[in-house]
Amino acid sequence: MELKVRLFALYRERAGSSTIAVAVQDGATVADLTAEVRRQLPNLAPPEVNIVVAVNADYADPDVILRPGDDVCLIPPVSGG
Amino acid sequence: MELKVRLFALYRERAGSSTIAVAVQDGATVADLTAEVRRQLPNLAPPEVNIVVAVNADYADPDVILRPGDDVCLIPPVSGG
Amino acid sequence: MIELTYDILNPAKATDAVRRDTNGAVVTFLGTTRDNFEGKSVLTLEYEAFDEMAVKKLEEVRQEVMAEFGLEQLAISHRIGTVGIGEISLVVAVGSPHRKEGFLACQKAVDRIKEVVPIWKKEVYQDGSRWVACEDHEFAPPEHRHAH
Amino acid sequence: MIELTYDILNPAKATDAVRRDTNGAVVTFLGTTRDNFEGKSVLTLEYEAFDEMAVKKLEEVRQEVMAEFGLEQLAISHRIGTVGIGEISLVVAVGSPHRKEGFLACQKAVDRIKEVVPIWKKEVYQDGSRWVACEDHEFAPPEHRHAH
Repeated sequence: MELKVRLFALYRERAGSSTIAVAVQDGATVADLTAEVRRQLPNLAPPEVNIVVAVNADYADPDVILRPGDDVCLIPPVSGG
Repeated sequence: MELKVRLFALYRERAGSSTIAVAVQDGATVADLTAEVRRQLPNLAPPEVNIVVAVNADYADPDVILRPGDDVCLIPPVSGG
Repeated sequence: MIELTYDILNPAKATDAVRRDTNGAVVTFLGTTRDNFEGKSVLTLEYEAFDEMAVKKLEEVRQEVMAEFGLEQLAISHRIGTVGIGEISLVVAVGSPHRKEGFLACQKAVDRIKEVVPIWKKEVYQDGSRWVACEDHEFAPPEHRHAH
Repeated sequence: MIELTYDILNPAKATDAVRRDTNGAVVTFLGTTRDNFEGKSVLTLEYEAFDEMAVKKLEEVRQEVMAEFGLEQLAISHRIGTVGIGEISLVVAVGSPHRKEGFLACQKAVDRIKEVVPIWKKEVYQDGSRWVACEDHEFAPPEHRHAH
């Protein structure tokens, strides 16, 4: 399946786009997605930095299984306040 | 010497006056003054309550020696805020 | 900024006084008058101050707390006279580069104000009134505390 | 009350929302934008949010902190978009019967907002800009953090 992935702030600027299309197998997890994102955009985040993912506007653990139509967003380290 | 002693809040209401005249010996301390105040106004404060005194707008320890013309005030437990 | 006033307090006066472009945080405490005491309905409050000494002690608290936390902006406004229920009786505002010191300093300033500043609060009820004893130690047995 | 807005924040909106006649204390935190970062002069700041999730997380923080401290009044306003130096980016106001819980709850809410709410701050300098990493853990080595 192909997921539309939204990027914010630092990630949006590094990718040069606010959305990217990411293809993963059916039954893929959040961890599978971030691995694929790193292949597509090797400069998005250094290897030692965990890419945090939100699915349907909530933080998702790496083992969460993705479904077609999920709202998937990559969340750089937050700095509100 | 005779000192004019100012009373506030609870003490003012209990004494029925915002000032009282208190006669103490020359060289008298704050402790001597409060002892004399208790004789004049036995219902001002119960024996177990320490009567706090300010001399010239600052808290004064019991052993402070009073001088003629000192601004002496009795300070009931504070409750600002 | 130190203020002791019969007027209604505007918190923005204190917070604006402590805002600086070099600071990242302003922590503010508003003391507001409560409508009840141990279940008894309070109609209004009267604050009385030994004015000269109160202003002096407020400034001492201000200096003491700024020194303890290494801060330069602290403003205190205390209202006196008749204060209606739910109105603001005290504003303490602290400006600080970082928030942790701001919270600690604001709390310490409020604690010290309630301990050392000669201001007294009288709660007025339908059927009488009561001078409030300070929070931190019992003033006298109930028969004395409720003498009015 | 939760608010995420491009408009200038008015702290009174949050403090008025948490005042109650049954409460004695309102503790407020104002986050203001600083004019420098490690000696470098900041011209302005840009706040970006993942709006839907930010509002949801702000409400979660609000509920979590109210439950932890047994309180019923907590208001949060966060500004987004361009914020000038010295302007208010965050207001957290807590109403509580007693001040101790108010201070603890306000501080906890600010801490949690900075940890979990998807909002990002970009400092703009004369010669570039930088996305600020969160305070509590290093995001990446300097060469990555200063990539912009």
